[in-house]
Amino acid sequence: MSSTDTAKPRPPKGEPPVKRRSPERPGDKIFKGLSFGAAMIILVALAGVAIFLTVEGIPGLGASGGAVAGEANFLVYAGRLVYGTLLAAVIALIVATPLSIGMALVISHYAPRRLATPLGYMIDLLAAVPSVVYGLWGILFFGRFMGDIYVWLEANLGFIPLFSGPAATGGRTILTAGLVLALMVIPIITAICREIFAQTPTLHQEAALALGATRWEMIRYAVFPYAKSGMVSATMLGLGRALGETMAVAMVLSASGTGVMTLNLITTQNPNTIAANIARSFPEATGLSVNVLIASGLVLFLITFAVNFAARAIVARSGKRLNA
Amino acid sequence: MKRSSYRRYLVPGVAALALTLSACGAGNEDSGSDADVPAGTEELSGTLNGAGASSQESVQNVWRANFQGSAPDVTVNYDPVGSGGGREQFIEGGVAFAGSDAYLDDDEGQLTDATERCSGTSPIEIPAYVAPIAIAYNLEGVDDLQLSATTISGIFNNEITTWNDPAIAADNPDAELPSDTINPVYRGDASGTSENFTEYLAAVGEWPHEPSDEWPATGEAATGTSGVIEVVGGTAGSIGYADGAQVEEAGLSTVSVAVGDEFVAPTPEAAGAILTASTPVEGRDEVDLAVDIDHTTTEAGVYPIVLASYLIACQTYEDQEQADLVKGYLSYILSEDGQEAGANDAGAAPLPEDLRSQAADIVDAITVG
Amino acid sequence: MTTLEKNPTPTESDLLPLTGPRLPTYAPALVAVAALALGGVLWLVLGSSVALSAFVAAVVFVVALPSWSRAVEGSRSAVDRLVAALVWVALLFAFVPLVSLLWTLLDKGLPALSPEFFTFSMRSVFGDAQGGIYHALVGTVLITLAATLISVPIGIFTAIYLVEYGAGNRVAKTITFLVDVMTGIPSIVAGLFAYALFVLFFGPGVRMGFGGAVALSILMIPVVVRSTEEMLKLVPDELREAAYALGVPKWRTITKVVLPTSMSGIVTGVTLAIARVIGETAPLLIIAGKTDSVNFNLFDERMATLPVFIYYSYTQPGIPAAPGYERAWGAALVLIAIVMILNVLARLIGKAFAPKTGR
Amino acid sequence: MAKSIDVSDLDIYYGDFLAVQGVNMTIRARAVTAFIGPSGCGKSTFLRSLNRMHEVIPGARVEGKVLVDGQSLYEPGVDPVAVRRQIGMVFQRPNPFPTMSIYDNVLAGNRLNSKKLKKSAADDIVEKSLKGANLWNEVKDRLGKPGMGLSGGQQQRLCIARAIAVEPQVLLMDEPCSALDPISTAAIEDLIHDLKSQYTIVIVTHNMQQAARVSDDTGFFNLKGAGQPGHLVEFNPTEKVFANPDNDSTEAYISGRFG
Repeated sequence: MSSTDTAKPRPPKGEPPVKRRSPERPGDKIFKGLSFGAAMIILVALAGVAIFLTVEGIPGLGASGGAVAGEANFLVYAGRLVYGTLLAAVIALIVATPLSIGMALVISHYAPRRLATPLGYMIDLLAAVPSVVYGLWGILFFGRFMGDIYVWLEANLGFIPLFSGPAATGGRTILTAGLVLALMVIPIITAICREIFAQTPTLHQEAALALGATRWEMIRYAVFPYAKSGMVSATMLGLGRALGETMAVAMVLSASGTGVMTLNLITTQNPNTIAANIARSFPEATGLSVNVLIASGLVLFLITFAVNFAARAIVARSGKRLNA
Repeated sequence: MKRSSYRRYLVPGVAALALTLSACGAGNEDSGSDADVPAGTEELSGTLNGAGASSQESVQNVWRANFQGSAPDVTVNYDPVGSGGGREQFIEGGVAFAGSDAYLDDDEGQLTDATERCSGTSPIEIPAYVAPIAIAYNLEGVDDLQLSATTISGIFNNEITTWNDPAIAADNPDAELPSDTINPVYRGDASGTSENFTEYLAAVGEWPHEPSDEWPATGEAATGTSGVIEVVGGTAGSIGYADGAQVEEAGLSTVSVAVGDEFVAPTPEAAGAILTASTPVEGRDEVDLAVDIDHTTTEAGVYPIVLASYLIACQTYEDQEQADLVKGYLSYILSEDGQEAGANDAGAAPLPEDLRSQAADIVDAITVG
Repeated sequence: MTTLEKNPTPTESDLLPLTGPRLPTYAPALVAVAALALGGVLWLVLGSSVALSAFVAAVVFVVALPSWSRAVEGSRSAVDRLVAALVWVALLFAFVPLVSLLWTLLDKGLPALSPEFFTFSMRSVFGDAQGGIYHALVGTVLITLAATLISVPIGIFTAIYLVEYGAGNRVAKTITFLVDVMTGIPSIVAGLFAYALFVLFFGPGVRMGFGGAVALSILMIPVVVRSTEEMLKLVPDELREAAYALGVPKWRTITKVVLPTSMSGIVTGVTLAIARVIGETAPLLIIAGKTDSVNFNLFDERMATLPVFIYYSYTQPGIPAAPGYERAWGAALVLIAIVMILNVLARLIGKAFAPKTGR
Repeated sequence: MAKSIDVSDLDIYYGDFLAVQGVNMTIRARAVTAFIGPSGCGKSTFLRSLNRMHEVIPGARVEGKVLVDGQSLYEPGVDPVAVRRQIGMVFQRPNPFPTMSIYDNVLAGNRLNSKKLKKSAADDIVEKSLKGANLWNEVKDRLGKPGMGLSGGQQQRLCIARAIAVEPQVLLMDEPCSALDPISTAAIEDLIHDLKSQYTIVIVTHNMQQAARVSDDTGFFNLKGAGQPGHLVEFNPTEKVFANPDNDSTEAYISGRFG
């Protein structure tokens, strides 16, 4: 494309002053070079990350024994961690998505404007609360609070495998971690959903209302169809954040090594997540264990990438459909 | 958009930033302290980096504070990255000294690597921080729990699951034990505390697992010493093991452990006493004071579950400044004042006098090479 | 009209009342109060836990109001009321923990704050001696500033390339794809990468603030690119064409027309990106390390930062532990305050730079 | 089915701002009533107050009475949803639901009201409504296609079909032709003429010829002055308004000497 964009009328031959007449042209070239260079830096940086992860991670793929925390091989090791990572993220999403959509609706459609604006500000602020703060709160306050609930759950709903216990009275379970993650992604999903809801064309909303729709019917007929793809991608972005979150989980979750694969959400025996496992094990890791950890980082990278990519793809596809 | 409006925001911003930066040093950083340190410390300057066991963090804080107090131009850093990380960084030359809960060995070739790092001379290893590993518990109405080694390993291996188990009752004839479930708490992250505790269990209890820095059995996992204390303190019926000084600080009840015919509480003195009762590791250079802790000792007044954490350094450094700093800092640690400060402010067991002077001599011989 | 045949009872339709029976306007409030009262009874009289009582109250509210509405107003209104009740309850449920978080932070963090807390470092501080976060503040400011200086030009220029030059060609598509990939890099992986990179140049055990800035940049660049790209896309093509028609070269069109038009959005995006990375812990833990003393040099030695300070103050609180925890809460409060100030600043700057429309 | 509307002393506010003041009129059943007047004089606002659509805008409220066949729209017990169900509306710009097909667009209102609609009944309604909107012949072969795929005029007629599918008694049209070309406009005007036999139609238009062509009664709205609320200047049969208006300013506006 460089030929088309920078193509400029050639100055007539043998007339040097003409060249001097257009001092902007070099500026154009430099500016384009700068912006292209910046884009290339991203390429190089990403290539660097990818090469680093692969080179350092590959030796870990064949590890066995102590380096993979006593698991049979890397696949089993990573599999358990992936299980925990996904479980925590799924819990987070199951809780966060409906709450976020509800909150976003309140802000965009239900609350009076005087309330909606500060609510919106607050959500934006909460989206920027550092994860280490969530971790601190989760461990010193929320976990203990949840501990009592787990005892109750075990006593009253223990017949459900999810709550069969024995309950972790300290509350540092995968469920607590999932709930803290949910809190962390709620502001993200809410903020995006709110934007999308607010962008729903008034025309369509009025069309529905003029047909005699109740507020909810209007939302269902005019807002949700329009916002569907955006809601999905918001959720996926939230999922991406939940998957990669490190410190909050590392601080809140009581998991040993690679954790256990269980659906029991309230015990002291918990699955572990990839990111938390890296943060927790990296300091004591030597030799091959480091490679194993980096390889697990590669796995996490691939998962989050897949999620992000899926989100973008959904948005792109529906964007095309709407414009068609 | 007019240019002036950019400037309107830019100028005060830059000015504010410049002000902040020019304000410079922290309010407390120029104050000296009156700690007694070996002569010549005041002239030292530079940065000394150490890294390693988190168990040493609190005692290192005390030592660093006192040392920096009398050497204002020196900054000593100690990254509590963990023993493994500390040893690795030391071998790679990233730090001048390391703290490690286990002495160097050649299972992974680390002793050889360390010798190589120290220009071919044996690395110095000093058990500078010896502290009891206390078994903390949270059980209302029971203050002085006494347990034998077999019972402890039974509890932590999930064989003894309720507090009124006959085995516990036998050790505590006078206590009123409830029928609550025992919740054993362990370190979920790899740690020297787990390693030393499992060594003890394997040596004296009926413990089916190998000693390891990764906890082999089940229970509730917690991260770090503070995590264990947190969980034990917050969960009724739980029992866990953690650094004695911090357990005591947190106000948790501790178990007195059976040694011979008596039960010994986890005090620094009782823990320090084990160094004399233990045997040096064979085949080490004379600067390498690594010892094999004898957990089976029956000597009176010795607490058998201890964490012996080493300071690892070189005999020679290529850099004059580094050599001086290491020498100065370690000399202070091994001085009587340093030992006293460690005991008073961090709950570390003072080294037995003969060991201390031996170590001080070794450190005195650190040279530039 | 044909409709008359289709509709069996046209007169009924004609008389379709506008004034169907409706619940009084105070109905939601009444039900809410009743539900809360029930929850209160459960909690205070029957001794249920707070959580259970609140849950019961919420369920009662969500069930009772629509049921009443169904009996009086019919099913469509009932569904409408059900959804309204649900979204408000969702708001409450999500806000209670968030408010609790902020409250806990204020409650535990405020006592730690004092002039000394901001001007002292932790050098030579142990036990309950007065220490402070000055060193961590300095580190956080310097590292974040450096990360911003790296990320913003790269990010904005990349966005310019994508929108103004690339516009759909294969290179631009690839870059867009890669930026998406980059948003997926877990922060800890960014830290590991920065560490590996700096070990290549400076040897093992390297710790420097600049490394942290590089790690943060990797997290920050995609955010800046994304937001800037969106903002540039919003600039109508008519503006660009108007500039071209005046004979303005492309790069001047970009710097004089496109960028100023979207400046408020870009500034907001950048500030939010800063707020996003200023709280990152994991990468700084690995590459910037930990120290107790003030360090102004980004390129030498360890540098303390607020998130790392919080993390270590919690995990290694020292003996006794209470002052350590207090400092952790205090620092967390300060960190959040910084993030919030940045957010508010972003909005103000956004407003200040926004093209004046005269409205 | 059509109903007449009586408006008395109606004031419309946005927050504290009085937008329209003191409107009195009677809109006859089975007739077309047109509102004309300069921009910003409150025609659309007034129109939207007839089915309580103005309430969509936060802060909007009304004082005075609007009676539809004797039933007040602003009684405390009145459900705006029921009001809009019976008083349909067509907007300035065509706004078919972008995610729905032509078929679903027509049925959107019916689907809201009855849970189950038999396929045959639904087909009937779609055909009848599209025929009613003079669109059937153009779209009968592509009912499953998106409504957004139609031309602007077709989209607007689709919106009319959607509005009449729920069999309202009044149809409000807010400048329904302003976004359309002359041919589409003519089609809509024809349609309005046809619909008049069954519906009460109220239309806001900027086009005086259009008002003259389609309406039976015409109301002229104007501002009392800059910053003042809009008000109804004159309300009379269309022929009278255009031939011999009561008010001078009406005549000035119609003859283009306004201002």
